Amino acid sequence: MAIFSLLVTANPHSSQGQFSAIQFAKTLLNQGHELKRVFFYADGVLVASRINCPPSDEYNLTKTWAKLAIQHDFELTACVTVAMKRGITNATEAERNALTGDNLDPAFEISGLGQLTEAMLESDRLVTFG
Amino acid sequence: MAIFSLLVTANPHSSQGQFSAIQFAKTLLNQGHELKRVFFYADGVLVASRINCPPSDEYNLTKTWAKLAIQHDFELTACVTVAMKRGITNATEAERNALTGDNLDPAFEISGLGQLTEAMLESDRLVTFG
Amino acid sequence: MKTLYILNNPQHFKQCASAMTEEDTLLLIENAVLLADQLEPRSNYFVLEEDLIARGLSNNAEWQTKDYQGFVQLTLDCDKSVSWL
Amino acid sequence: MKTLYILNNPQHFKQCASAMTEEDTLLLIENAVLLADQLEPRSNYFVLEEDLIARGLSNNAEWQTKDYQGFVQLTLDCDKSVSWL
Amino acid sequence: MSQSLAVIFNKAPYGTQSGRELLDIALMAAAFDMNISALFIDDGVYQLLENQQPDILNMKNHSPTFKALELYGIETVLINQEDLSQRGLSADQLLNVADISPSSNINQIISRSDFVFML
Amino acid sequence: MSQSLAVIFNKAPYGTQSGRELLDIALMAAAFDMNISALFIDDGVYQLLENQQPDILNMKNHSPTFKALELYGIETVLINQEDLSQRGLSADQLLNVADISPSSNINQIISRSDFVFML
Repeated sequence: MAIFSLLVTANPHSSQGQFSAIQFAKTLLNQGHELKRVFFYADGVLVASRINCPPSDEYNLTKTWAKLAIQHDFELTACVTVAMKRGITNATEAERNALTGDNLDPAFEISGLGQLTEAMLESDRLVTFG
Repeated sequence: MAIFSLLVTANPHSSQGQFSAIQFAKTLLNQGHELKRVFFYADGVLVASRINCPPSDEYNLTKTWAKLAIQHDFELTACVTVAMKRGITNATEAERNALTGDNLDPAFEISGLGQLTEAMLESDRLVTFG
Repeated sequence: MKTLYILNNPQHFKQCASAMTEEDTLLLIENAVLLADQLEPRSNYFVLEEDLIARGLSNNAEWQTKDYQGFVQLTLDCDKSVSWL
Repeated sequence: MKTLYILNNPQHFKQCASAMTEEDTLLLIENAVLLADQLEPRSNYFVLEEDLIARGLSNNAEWQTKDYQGFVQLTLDCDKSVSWL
Repeated sequence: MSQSLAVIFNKAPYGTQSGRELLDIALMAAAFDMNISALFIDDGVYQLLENQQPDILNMKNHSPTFKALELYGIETVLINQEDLSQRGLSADQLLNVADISPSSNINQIISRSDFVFML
Repeated sequence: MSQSLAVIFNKAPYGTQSGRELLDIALMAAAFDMNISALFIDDGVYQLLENQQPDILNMKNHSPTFKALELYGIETVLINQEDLSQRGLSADQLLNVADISPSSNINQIISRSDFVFML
């Protein structure tokens, strides 16, 4: 059994990459492999907002990642620099930057790019979805 | 002198279209033309978040649109359906959808696609930036 | 109807050009300005000067240029504009 | 190093293919599965079945298919994967 | 005379999700009594394939909504003949909502419309 | 032996803003003592043009940051020869940070690296 990490850079709202990444994650977990971390970068971080509100008959990517991560105990990490730029922030960062509000889903965390490098070095396979 | 409206669908974080649209808006206003409305659609609505926080040495597109609109009295309208899907919401819509937070910049408003059609019919020129 | 075609994606040039008639005008903006080094100039083809300068390409193009003032004027000189995405 | 190339954008096929060696594998996913109707199949080329089905193209391809289970296995059979964006 | 709008679908579905959002513009404009044409060119011809099943990847299938075009009074729905045959597709693989038309005809509609949108 | 990473710049600057974010990955990985190669191919060769002035459109000029590559110990910085000449560009128009290299060499580095990123 292998340890995977994923790098997800796909825009959740206008491309397919996040759907593909979720399908890939579910499949590898079903096969008994381990998922260490999903690192969100570039427009991929947009999925980490808890106030994303798709029409009720459409899939909620944010909630799906959250549920899957809790169920299988892996990390959902959004890169802080690109997240802040894109209006994705937690309460701590919001306060530090004097922003009036925050929107990070509690299943996600914001951290530095070092978490991507660590995932690369500590996983058997890293697969990118862009 | 002519009346313009703009349709802006470009992702503010990963493409150039919003920069182009602002430059176009500034130029037409300098020439004495009128700007009626900028309608944001698709990933274009992402610019309407007041908690977008680019690095301090980078241009803040949200604040630039806001300042320009107040100075020249034109409307910044984000399409409600595509905005909600992308996690852009005001207090009213947040409450209606039981969301824990809102992020719409006060210079922007959320409204229906009818505002685009109205802009088309009531302007001399409509120019799209995608 | 005299149409201004605004192209920002170099990969869509062929699509866009094939929809144009002879009375139409083409303006290359954003990354599509890169095409000005690779394609033959034409009398109804223009390239946006600020986007050339932004990319360090200001001296290369043999194409006719328009600045943003000219861009606004083109949208008025034509009956409508089509942003080819 | 035996590499799995994962291609999701049909417009980048040529770029991607020219970086590949003979021991490498190509998997078409997302909109790149459209290429399976237009290009010759090869022994080291695969197309993702779920993406064909999603688009109503399941009966067309002469290419070898992989489902998601096969996709995960390919990433393990190769030494690394490159998502060509 | 009412204003006319052409919406041009030129991208395949699902890889980019612009199809659905472009369709919504057409339906809204139709409600304003604009004269609408829906044009399918290049990889946009894949939007009209029958038997799409994106639900197996948890994506919403928006192709049935193309059947609503007629309901909304949108009668000009054209698919580019050359682009179809270049992709090895034939009429019987398509939803029965569009007429097959040569480029020249489609280009004329683009030229004559007051507004033209792509996404 | 330390792990190796190749980052491939294949898009022109500003139209898409991926260049800067890809560069940040390379600089971070260098800080982790990974063995980095920065490769410029296709329209990515425009990333290295001198005299970029995106500030006239209020965009940040990230091209000076490419000069930081050496500072971070990234010594393998290659630009594709064929892609340069196909675009009518010559070495004296470029920032002095990259070596001009044939495709075969660049492909070998992609093949040998433990990780390869594009954006």
